[in-house]
Amino acid sequence: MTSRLVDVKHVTKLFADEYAVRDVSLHVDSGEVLCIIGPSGSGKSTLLNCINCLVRPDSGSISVDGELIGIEYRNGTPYEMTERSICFQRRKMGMVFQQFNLFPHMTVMQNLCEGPIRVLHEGRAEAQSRAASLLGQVGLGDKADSYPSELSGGQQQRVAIARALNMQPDLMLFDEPTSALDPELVGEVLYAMKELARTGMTMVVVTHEMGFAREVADNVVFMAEGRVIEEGSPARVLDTPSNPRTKDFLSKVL
Amino acid sequence: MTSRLVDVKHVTKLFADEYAVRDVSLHVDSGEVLCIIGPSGSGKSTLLNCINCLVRPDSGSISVDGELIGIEYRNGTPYEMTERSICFQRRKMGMVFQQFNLFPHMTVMQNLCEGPIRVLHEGRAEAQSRAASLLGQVGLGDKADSYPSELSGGQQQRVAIARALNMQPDLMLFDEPTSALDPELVGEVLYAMKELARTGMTMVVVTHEMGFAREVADNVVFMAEGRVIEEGSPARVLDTPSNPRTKDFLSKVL
Amino acid sequence: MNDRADNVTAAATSDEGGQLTPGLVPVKRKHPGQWAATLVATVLIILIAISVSTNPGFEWPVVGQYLFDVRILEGLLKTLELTVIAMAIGLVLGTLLALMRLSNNRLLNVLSWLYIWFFRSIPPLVQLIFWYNFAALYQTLKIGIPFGPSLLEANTNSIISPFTAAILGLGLAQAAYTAEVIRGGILSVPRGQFLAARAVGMPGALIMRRIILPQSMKVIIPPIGNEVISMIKNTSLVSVISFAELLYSAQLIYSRTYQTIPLLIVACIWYLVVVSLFTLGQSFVERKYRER
Amino acid sequence: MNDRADNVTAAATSDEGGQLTPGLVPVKRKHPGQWAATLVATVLIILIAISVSTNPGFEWPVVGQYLFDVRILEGLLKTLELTVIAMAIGLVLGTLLALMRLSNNRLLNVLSWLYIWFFRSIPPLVQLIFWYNFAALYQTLKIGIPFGPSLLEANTNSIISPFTAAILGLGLAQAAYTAEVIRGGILSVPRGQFLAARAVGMPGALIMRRIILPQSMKVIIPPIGNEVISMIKNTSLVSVISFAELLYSAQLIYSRTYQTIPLLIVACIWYLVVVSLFTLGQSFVERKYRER
Amino acid sequence: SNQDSEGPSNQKPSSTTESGGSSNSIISKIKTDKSLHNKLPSKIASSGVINVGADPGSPPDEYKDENGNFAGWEVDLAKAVGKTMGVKIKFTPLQFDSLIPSLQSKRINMAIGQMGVTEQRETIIDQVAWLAGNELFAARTDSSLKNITKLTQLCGINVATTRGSREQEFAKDVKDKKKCEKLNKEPINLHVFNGADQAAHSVTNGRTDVFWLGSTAVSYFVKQSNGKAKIVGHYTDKAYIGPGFSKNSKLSPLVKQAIQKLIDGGSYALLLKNWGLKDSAIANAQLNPTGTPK
Ligand SMILES: Nc1ncnc2c1ncn2[C@@H]1O[C@H](COP(=O)(O)OP(=O)(O)OP(=O)(O)O)[C@@H](O)[C@H]1O
Ligand SMILES: Nc1ncnc2c1ncn2[C@@H]1O[C@H](COP(=O)(O)OP(=O)(O)OP(=O)(O)O)[C@@H](O)[C@H]1O
Ligand SMILES: [Mg+2]
Ligand SMILES: [Mg+2]
Repeated sequence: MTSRLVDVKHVTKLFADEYAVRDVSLHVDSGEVLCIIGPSGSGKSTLLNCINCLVRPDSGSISVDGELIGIEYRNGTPYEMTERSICFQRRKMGMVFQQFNLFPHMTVMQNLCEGPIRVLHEGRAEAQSRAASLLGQVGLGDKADSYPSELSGGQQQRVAIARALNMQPDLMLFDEPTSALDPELVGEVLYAMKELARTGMTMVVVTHEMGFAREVADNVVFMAEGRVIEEGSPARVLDTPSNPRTKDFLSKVL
Repeated sequence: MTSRLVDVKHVTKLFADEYAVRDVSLHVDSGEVLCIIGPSGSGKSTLLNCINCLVRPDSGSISVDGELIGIEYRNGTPYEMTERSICFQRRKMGMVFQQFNLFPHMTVMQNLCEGPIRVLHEGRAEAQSRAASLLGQVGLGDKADSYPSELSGGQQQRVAIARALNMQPDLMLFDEPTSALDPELVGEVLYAMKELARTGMTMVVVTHEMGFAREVADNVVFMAEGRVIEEGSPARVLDTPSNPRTKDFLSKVL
Repeated sequence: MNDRADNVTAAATSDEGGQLTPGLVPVKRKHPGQWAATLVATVLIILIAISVSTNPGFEWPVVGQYLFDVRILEGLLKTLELTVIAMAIGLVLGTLLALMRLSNNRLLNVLSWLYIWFFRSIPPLVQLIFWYNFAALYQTLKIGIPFGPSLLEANTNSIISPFTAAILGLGLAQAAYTAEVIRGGILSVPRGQFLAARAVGMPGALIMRRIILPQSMKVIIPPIGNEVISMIKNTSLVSVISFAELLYSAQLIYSRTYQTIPLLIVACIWYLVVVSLFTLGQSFVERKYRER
Repeated sequence: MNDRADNVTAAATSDEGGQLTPGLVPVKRKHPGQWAATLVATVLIILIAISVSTNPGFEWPVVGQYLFDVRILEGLLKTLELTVIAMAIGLVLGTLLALMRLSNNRLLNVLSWLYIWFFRSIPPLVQLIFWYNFAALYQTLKIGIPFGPSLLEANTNSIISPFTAAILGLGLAQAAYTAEVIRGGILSVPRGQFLAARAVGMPGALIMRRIILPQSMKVIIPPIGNEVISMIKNTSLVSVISFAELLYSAQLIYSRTYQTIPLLIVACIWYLVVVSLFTLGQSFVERKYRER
Repeated sequence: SNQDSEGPSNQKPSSTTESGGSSNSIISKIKTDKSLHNKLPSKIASSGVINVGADPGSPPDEYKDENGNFAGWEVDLAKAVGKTMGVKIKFTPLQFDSLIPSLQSKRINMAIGQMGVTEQRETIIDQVAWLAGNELFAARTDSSLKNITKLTQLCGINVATTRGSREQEFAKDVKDKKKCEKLNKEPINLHVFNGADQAAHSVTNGRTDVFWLGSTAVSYFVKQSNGKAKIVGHYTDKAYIGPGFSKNSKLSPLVKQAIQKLIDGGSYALLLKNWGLKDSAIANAQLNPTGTPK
């Protein structure tokens, strides 16, 4: 019944002759949550960035909702898309970064509405009312007029999530959303993400929070050295890893 | 048999009329490891900074090895010391920061030797040979000529520890030394710290790593809102906390 | 261990606003030296002020006489006008050049580099003379096919008025300097901001305008302040092509009356006023951008 | 779920250097427009070069005749000398002023502010005239007790030579601009660096010299580059006190021979050479400081 | 910059009180010569304006008066020439550096600026001689210098002049021929300033000992100095001064004829008298007088 929302096929990316991502294939069905785990430098961020084409793969294809990302066919030949066309495709995908990356010169409300108003050309009133309700959902209804610098890390990250959601994406990408947070602030962000997963949002989450992966993920992917080493249900990958590298990694992190 | 190395008495520090540290007293014996835990903003860093006088307390006294820090008596009256005199006192205390704060324009070796040569006026050969052996101890014997930007976070933090140790301090202060690290890099830094504790170094460690506290600390202090709320052996504070705030905090972090 | 736990619990049990046990309060360091120095400095400044105001060489009555002279005021206006327009050109063109310098397009890159190299090298005096007398070299400006027929033709002198020449000479050079400053500013914005804006689907131009440039202001403003203040005074170079701004207006008067010093003081007073007002405005804008 | 796990395991089991399954490889975007534009730009530049080199108005033979004229070369030397010395004064005094501006000492703060305000406001031309003509205002320089007897007395003109006046006029003003740039640079170094250096027991001066200033270079160099290039050309202002640097040497010649344009070109060629060499050096230093 | 445009009359010359009427009334009485007017180049004839570039920084040759209008004896002569030709004179203030390029770019038809006539300059531009100037020396009132008539008297002292002046060449001549060395004296220490005001100023404040320039400028300075400076000698090597034109200009011979007309008609003498320059008057206007040195 579920349909394939994200389809990654044989994606490879090199940085200066070093493989960052190496022949990775995976897919995410609509409404599923995929967690990607793995050691530092294993290419998790690069893969995520390939999905919304912040990084262009060297080879391989990624399609979201059946549409090829960053590639267009002309006369049967695949061509790289212009940056401008990719902008349109990115609007369907929300992204949350490790370092929040809120716009520091804008209030929370302005952060949330910048995209909808300037990019989607929505009306201000419409964008703001949706923003207000999203802020309410992540528990920050009273912070609309604060500046990012006035918020704690956990609050900032929840604003970042709301900002991405206010673009009404089909898919949410998270790159270690909690790893820049103080331990006691991690909980509130994970809670917001769990709530989001419950609403049926399709999510790809790079994370080191094994508890979260176990609880929320439909699938877990373990990457190392740019490759997918192991994939499966959280219970299988996290509790009975078959690959020695997975075992080694989990023993360090858990 | 052990002697009091650090003695903090009724230290209070306000930032703009807000208490950052509020009437805190504690002491550390020579060779002991004290871990300070507590939520964000509870004044842990401020307290640590007071010990080596990076922050001057508004009232209260701190003595290290029997010597008052930042205060000198003249005709029986306590006066604030000049910054220059405090420089001399700081040389007895090594400090490791959350953000490593290595000097990015210097090689690892230069980072380690800058203090001994420029501040302690040691000979270059002497400082370098000790630096080399310290780098070996933290497992970075081959990185002497690397620049900080070429090292991973965990390696940088170990360099920071070696840099502090190369000043041959009586006391080491750590301010969340692992919280800016990727989870799998945490282990190597904690290992270096454990090794250091085993050599009998007196340490004050602000940390969120409860496992480390439990294993290495002689005493654990829980702070909240600038005060010491609870203090005692790791087992007592971490496993059977008496104060509800401690319980609440530990429930979030563990 | 127990004694510790006990004595701390006592402190912990005292309520929120509870009495603090007063610790040692060291006597704050006095800075008698600083007070003495302040006194000396103040006295010195007063002495200089007295010396300056009583020295007959400064001819204060003459200063007073010319301070609000209509020629001086007209010159001041010209100075302001030139500064504003040339700086505007410098900022717009400079931003463009900075973006070209930072773009991945090799051609734009090289062109921008060439422009900055050339216009920073040629003294503004020469540029002014050159633009003013462009006609000596090219009597008519033609738009047309190289070596072929020309489509549009116009007398150079009629197109390049003295004012145009002044604006070109000052503005084009300023753009080269400004480009370097803005480039530095753009590079100072964390890359994450760019990525975040991209991830929201913003196209490049919008990212620059809404996200990167506003944030680079913090770094850009102080050196641009320097540039504006330089420009206020550099406008005096246009006197070479018959444009009488503030300083040249003063020079025209003293070259007749030989009251050099007082008239230079008149000019300086106005420069001080203008620069002070500008600095005030700058620190206001700076604070606004530094706040967040 | 199983089909997934399977197909991935297959990939995972292939060894380190194992064959990659080739994915879709899109055709890279061509930029025919860019090539065309490059061509057009190159042709345009060549056309301009031809036009410039064949235009009789530029009088290239005269340019050639004077390019290595001893007066021009002497002027060039003076320009370099003045630039180096004035810039050295500007850097040293500017660093001092920046540190004063950033110090907690209120007095130093205010003094530095006053200095920067004053010396940025007064046009360098006026400062040059003022220093040169200091003697008109104060015939003797005395060091002594205010209103009391003087201890040391000397004729002003004998102390302030034209060279001294030139150096004072250019260097003191430069210090004010440089101070602002350096202040920005110091503020750009993360506070953690300062704390870390303090924690190692380094005293303030050492921290500045070894830790903060080297790191602020990255931010300081581009605007200081601007300042140096400005200075190279601003030295021409000293002509007002009869000091013949490069541009004035050219002016002296053409005011005799009336060959204005070719002699200005001679000056420009040298300016281009000097600025190019400097820019080269700057980008070299810049790269060194940006590396880490 | 349009306010610099002026008709041939409507204001008084600033610094004269001698008989003969104001410069403007003298100029207004000058009759237009139709034949000259008819010979004007078509552009000037159709616009009825001659554009004159003038460096207004050298009184009393050309400067801006209290009202910001052009004044000076060269300005008066230019206006008189305009009246003779039946065209208006439009003055454009230009510093020396852009005078020659502006002639070459045809921005201006004629340049005035106490321009000495030399052979070398004649190869670049046309010059019409309209005055034969000499040079004066001025020093501070308390100076011990007096009766300077020979350049060797300047050996070893600080002398101020302006760039482009003949004085620069004379001093070089003394130096080249080692005239001072032969007298066992130091050479002339020449300071070449950008403008007369700066050169004069260096004398009043003691930087230099002697201000050496064309008689018109020096005597004007002494008059303005309120007794701070005095004339200490003169050097009578008469040399022509006159307006400049682009090389082989159609206008320069006409201006020569106009000057000759003014000389013949007497208004030339009246105008010069107004500025106290009777002694420097010439009898024959010349275009590119050959054989003028320096
Ligand atoms: N922009 C880039 N330029 C060059 N190399 C890069 C770039 N981005 C990533 N890399 C390299 O690609 C490899 C994979 O990096 P990536 O950031 O994707 O790993 P990661 O799994 O996200 O690690 P982390 O957990 O540290 O974020 C690394 O070796 C990294 O150094
Ligand atoms: N330099 C400062 N100026 C003003 N307020 C400060 C300063 N440093 C700390 N504070 C304030 O003092 C309080 C205690 O801060 P401190 O950094 O000591 O907490 P902490 O326990 O170290 O927190 P964290 O776990 O986030 O590091 C906070 O409210 C903080 O905002
Ligand atoms: Mg990553
Ligand atoms: Mg802290």
